[in-house]
Amino acid sequence: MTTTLKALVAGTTAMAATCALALAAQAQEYKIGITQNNVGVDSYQTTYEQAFIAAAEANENVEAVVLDAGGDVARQIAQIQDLIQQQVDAIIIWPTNGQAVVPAVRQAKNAGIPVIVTNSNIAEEGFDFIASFSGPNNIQQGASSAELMCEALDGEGNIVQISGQPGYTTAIERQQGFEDRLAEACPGVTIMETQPGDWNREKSQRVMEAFLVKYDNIDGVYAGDDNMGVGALNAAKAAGREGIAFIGATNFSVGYEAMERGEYYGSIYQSPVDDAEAALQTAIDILDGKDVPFLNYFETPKITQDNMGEFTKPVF
Amino acid sequence: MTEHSETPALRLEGIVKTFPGVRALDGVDLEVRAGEVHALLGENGAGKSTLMKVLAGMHQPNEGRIILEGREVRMANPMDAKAQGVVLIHQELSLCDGLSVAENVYLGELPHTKWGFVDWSTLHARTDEILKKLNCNFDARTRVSDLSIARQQMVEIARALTVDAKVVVFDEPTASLTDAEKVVLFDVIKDLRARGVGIVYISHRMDEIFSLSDRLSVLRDGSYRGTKVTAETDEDEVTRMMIGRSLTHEKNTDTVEPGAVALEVRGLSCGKLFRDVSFEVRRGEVVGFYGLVGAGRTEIAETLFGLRTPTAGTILLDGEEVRISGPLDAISRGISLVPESRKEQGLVLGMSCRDNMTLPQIGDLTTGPFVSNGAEIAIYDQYRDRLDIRSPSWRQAVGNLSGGNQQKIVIGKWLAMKPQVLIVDEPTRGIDVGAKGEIHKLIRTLASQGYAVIVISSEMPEVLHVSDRVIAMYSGEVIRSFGVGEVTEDSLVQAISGIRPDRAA
Amino acid sequence: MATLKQNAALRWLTENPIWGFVVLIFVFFSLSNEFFFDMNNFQNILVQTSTIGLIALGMTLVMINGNIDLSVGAVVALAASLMVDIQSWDAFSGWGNWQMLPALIAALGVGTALGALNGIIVWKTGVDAFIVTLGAMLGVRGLVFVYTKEQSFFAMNFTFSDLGMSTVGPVPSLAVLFLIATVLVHILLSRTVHGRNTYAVGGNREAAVNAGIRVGPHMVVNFMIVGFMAALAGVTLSSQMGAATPNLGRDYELWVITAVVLGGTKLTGGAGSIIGTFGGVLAIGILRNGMNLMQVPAFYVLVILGSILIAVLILDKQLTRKGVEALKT
Amino acid sequence: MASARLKGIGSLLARQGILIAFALFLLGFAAFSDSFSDADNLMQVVRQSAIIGVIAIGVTVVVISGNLDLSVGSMLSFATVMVVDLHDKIGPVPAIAVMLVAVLVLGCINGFLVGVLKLNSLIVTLGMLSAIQGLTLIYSGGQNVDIADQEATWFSLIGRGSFLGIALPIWIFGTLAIFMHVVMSTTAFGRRVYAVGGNPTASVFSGIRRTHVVFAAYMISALCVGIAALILGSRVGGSQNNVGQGYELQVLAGVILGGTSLLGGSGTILKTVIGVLILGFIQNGLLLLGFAYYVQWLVTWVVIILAVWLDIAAKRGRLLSPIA
Repeated sequence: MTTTLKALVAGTTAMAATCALALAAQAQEYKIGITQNNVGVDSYQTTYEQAFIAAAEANENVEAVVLDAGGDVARQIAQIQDLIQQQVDAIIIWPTNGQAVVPAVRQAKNAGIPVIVTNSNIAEEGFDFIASFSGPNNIQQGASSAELMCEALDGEGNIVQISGQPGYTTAIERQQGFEDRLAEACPGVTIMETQPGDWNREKSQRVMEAFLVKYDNIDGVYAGDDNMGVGALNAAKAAGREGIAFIGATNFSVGYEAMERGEYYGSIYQSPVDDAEAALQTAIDILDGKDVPFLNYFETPKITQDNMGEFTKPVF
Repeated sequence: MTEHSETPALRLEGIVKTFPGVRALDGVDLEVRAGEVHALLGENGAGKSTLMKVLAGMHQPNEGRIILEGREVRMANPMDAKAQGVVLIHQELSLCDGLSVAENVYLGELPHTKWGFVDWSTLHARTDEILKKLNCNFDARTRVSDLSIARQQMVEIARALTVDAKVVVFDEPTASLTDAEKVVLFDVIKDLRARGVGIVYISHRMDEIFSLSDRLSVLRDGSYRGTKVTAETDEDEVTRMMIGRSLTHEKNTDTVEPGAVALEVRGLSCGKLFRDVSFEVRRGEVVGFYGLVGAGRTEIAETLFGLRTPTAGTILLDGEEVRISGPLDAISRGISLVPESRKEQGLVLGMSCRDNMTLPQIGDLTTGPFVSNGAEIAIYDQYRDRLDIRSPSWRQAVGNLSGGNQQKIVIGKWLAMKPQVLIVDEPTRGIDVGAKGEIHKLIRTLASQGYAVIVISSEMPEVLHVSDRVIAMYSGEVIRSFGVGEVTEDSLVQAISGIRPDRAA
Repeated sequence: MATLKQNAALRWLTENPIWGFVVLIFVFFSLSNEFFFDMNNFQNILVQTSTIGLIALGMTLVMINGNIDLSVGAVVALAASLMVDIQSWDAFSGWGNWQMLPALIAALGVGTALGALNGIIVWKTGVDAFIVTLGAMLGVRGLVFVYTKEQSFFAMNFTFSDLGMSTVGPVPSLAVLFLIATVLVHILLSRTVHGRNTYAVGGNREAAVNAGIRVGPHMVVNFMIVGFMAALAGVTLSSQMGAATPNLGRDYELWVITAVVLGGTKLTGGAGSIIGTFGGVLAIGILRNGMNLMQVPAFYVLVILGSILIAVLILDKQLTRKGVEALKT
Repeated sequence: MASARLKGIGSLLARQGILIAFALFLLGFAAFSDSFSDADNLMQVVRQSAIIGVIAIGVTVVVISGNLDLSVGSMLSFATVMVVDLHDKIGPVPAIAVMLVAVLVLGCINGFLVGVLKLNSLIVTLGMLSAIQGLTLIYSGGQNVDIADQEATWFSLIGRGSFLGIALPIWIFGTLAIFMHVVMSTTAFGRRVYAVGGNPTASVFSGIRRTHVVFAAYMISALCVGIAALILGSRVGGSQNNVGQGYELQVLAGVILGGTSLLGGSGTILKTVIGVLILGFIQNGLLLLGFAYYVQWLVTWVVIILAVWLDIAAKRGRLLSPIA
């Protein structure tokens, strides 16, 4: 009882605090709303949010309205409508689904509010309605991972793939980029099977355990992010299987550490801080009337055991 | 008796109905003439309810014919029966709380327009008309959950009047009615009779049967024992037909010298349920509580057992004032309650006989952390023998036993607690005659062994038979307390109708 | 006479405590946020709650029946996928905007059919509706993934999403649709024979059987209605997005049940009303919208919504309590 | 006589249908997949089922007492995040202790709301599902938590170690299952739980403190979640905030498959174990046979309904329900 009560009190206090904050901030110049995909589901998104808030606070010309869709497309559309209702100057959206948000984005454009897509792009049909995309190139990331895999296996071998949550754009794009590039660059590497790990380390660990039983000839594993990649690594270690090349994406600190130990081949370095700051800057530039490239990719380099010294360890 | 048409309204011929392992009805005949009240008697379990369910289409007979106004018919379901003019008014209320009186009266056949909309004006007009006939002072729009039990019973009866009924079956209709309401009901029945409807009237109350019925038929053990013209028979003969021997509903004449006061109650009240109740029970004494359903008897028992918090008054056990916080507390102080409803309050139907019987003391039957199988079986065996419980094994789920055996399990469960004060609420409801006698004997024996016993019953013969003293209640108040010598049926009936001795005189 | 009216009003409020709560949060958000009290925002709330709301209307019938349907979220996804996919089939490419019609028929038809399937299983097997629809919740989601092969669908034809964004006069079409559906289901429940029987079946099944109501088919009809409503919600939701994703509708069953229970429908059946359900839906909609506008952190929103659900349950218990006389069981 | 025996066999079939289905699944998978009947694989399925199984043991107690617990999924997230987070901060033993206390507090809240206030358990635990999810996120600030040096701590052994060639999670699952089975079938407490679930009113009239029993059931459920969190946290060596999402449904599916009636008063722990294992084997077997992962949901749908239907049909003595 007390826990709920405390939480309730805390919640109400937070409500009152943000309320006061919102009122006090009226005088500022740009009001920028953001609706994120699913904060809290993994550290990347959480760190992104913190970086975004920090960046917005550091800039005294910006007042940020920060919302989270909790992974639900419908809720995200509602939030876009709420942001339009509040007459924000610009909307940044991290789509829960690249296609489903297009009409809502269109609605925002019709209301005269520029929309910036962040992290994961929306479907091409929606390109007419957005001002810019800022984020990593997930297809390119998939392709980079394919190249890493090629390199690790010297162009020959059997691998398995653990993909992200089915139906989510990032997962689909990385998988697509990986498969297309792999077929092109390395026809000698065969993907024996793909199963989703739902961005979840434990789920990924279980999937890998099943793979290990089923196949005794796994040479490499591609995971949609390092969180899942480390899950797969755990499974292989527990089963005593060695000589498997693990390649992930979105380098997490656990992946970075595994690389340090020499257990993990490589990943794609992607900083949520860069991601968030780029998105905010793009929005400000557009509001300032500056010329902004339509596809505003930030760098997501390959990171391997060899070059990891060039990168700081991810904070998440 | 006036002569009506030659063909009877209803004739049942050789009805046989079997359930797995039981022959519930064994070739039953019954003839109900148009314009007569035909009483149907029999002990519980004699097959009355089954017969009526066959008649109302709820059961299909295995053999036999149902002849309605000279035509053989088949009742496929209750609706079918009703459409053919046979209406059953249930003993247990079968109303829907959330709906209005009108909707309940016309349940399953709401008048409607062609688009399926309820035709409210017709519905309410028709219902109000019926309610007026029944002298009910509530209207068709009233929600059933706002009505008292007695009024709900009237709604149940109102259902019978929605169709052009040829035969109406009343199953214990007066069980929860006040005397004033009974008068109205009897007027309704007489009115139906005058309109040429055949009425089957099931009741345990001999006075009602003898004042109301034209003829009566008796069932025993699922078979037909004969029909008598009411005016030409008497209670004794009917009783012999019902139970196969004379039963003397004598007053208790044992004169055990009562001991010290075990339980005393002073000015006990609980909200509107009962007020200012005072009485005492001595060791070796059986005190009977008699009154109508809703008079507050059960609620007193529940208060003594710690299930209700009294709003005023004191309870003294062996002269010491106690606050009973809950059933566990009551049990530890030596109070046991055999509750009113065995299925809802007395038993866990899915559990075995043994587990049910040892439930209140399961915590004490342990060796180490485990329940001792042997101790449990010993208790079960002891009370199975003592109460003559018939069950294939202690493993049998209680839900599979007959009502009488179920009741014995509940009684056994509480006897096994060796209580100081034993409260039994409706101890013989739904129990066959033989077992009834045994339980009465058992209650007397317990008293003679020094237990203080409270018996709550709605059956006057039972109360008179087992009690040393009788306390009559009406509407939450104790009207009068009778010693064994001074009680008469008349005075008791007056008391439970709220007539105080001073005014009665 | 005046007191009688007052009593009636009081009684209405004790029977629909949720409306008191709706007024309370309405006033709270109106006073504490400048953007809340605005016609456009009210329309937003109606559109945003229409998805949950439509399903809740059907769920009310099923729950008054004493059943429950946990599979509605999956049905939303299946109907949305069918709606978006079928309208882009080559077979209908010559139909112009009419290509939406076969898609609509298929989506609503499949939703209704799955409702019927649930209902028939409940009726014929006698397995508890909770278990039957828990199975269906998994199974229908499986069907969605089999059908979509894990892909999202996108409607090439913008007319479809324009429809979702369109207005009737000044009011969004989806809000109008939701309001009309609410009125229709209210009429169905309060004025038709089927509606009144719904209470009878849930309140006292034996009495309903004895009165000749065919309980089995009756329940199947209500399952079909909730299936239809869930499919309709899937269609309207996909029209807002011009797309469908296989994960659509996750957890919706929980929010729908929450809304219906907040509205005063008893899980044991026999009691409840559309007016209450509408209040429950609005309560959730207003809370979400208001907290969005006030930027309550998402983490706290979860705690607040959960706590409110439990708090309303406690309040409801207090209102129906019998006081000191009650039996302590 | 012969027909009676035949009927007996029929009812035995129906009553033990779940076991037969279990055997059929095993045989089917073994016939079509080479690696399925591999001892390592079988062992692995049991190990993977251990987390759900441990929770299911607790939930079975709650369900036997006539209630539901849907909050176990988010409670698992909460407990796992907490124990992993605290591991590096205050050491494994204090971390485990604090986490167990925390989940027991959550169990207390459930127990208080359902047992004492007698609110509907479905709705209460639905509300708790959402509230605890929020609490987890508030606690962790939305960040993943990790144990930095997993090789160095004995905590890692809980989920990864083995004893006598059998993985520790299996030992924990098995021991707990046998222990709770014994508690439920041979102690006074167990008897009271069955009584309260079978007929709450009659239990109170028999002097059982229903409040305490329901309260205790929720505490057991919470404790089981805590134990499952130890396995999960140790196995993964880290945790996400939504790690337990959806577990409540899998757990409930296992309990239902095991034949425990949601009405309360019946069911056994060992049958729940079988139910959970069936789900595990379906999942594993279908994957090994190369079906897409979502096919298992379709199979689960059919299996759950068939299993419960057979169970009910056996009890009422006829296949179809008598409802008109």
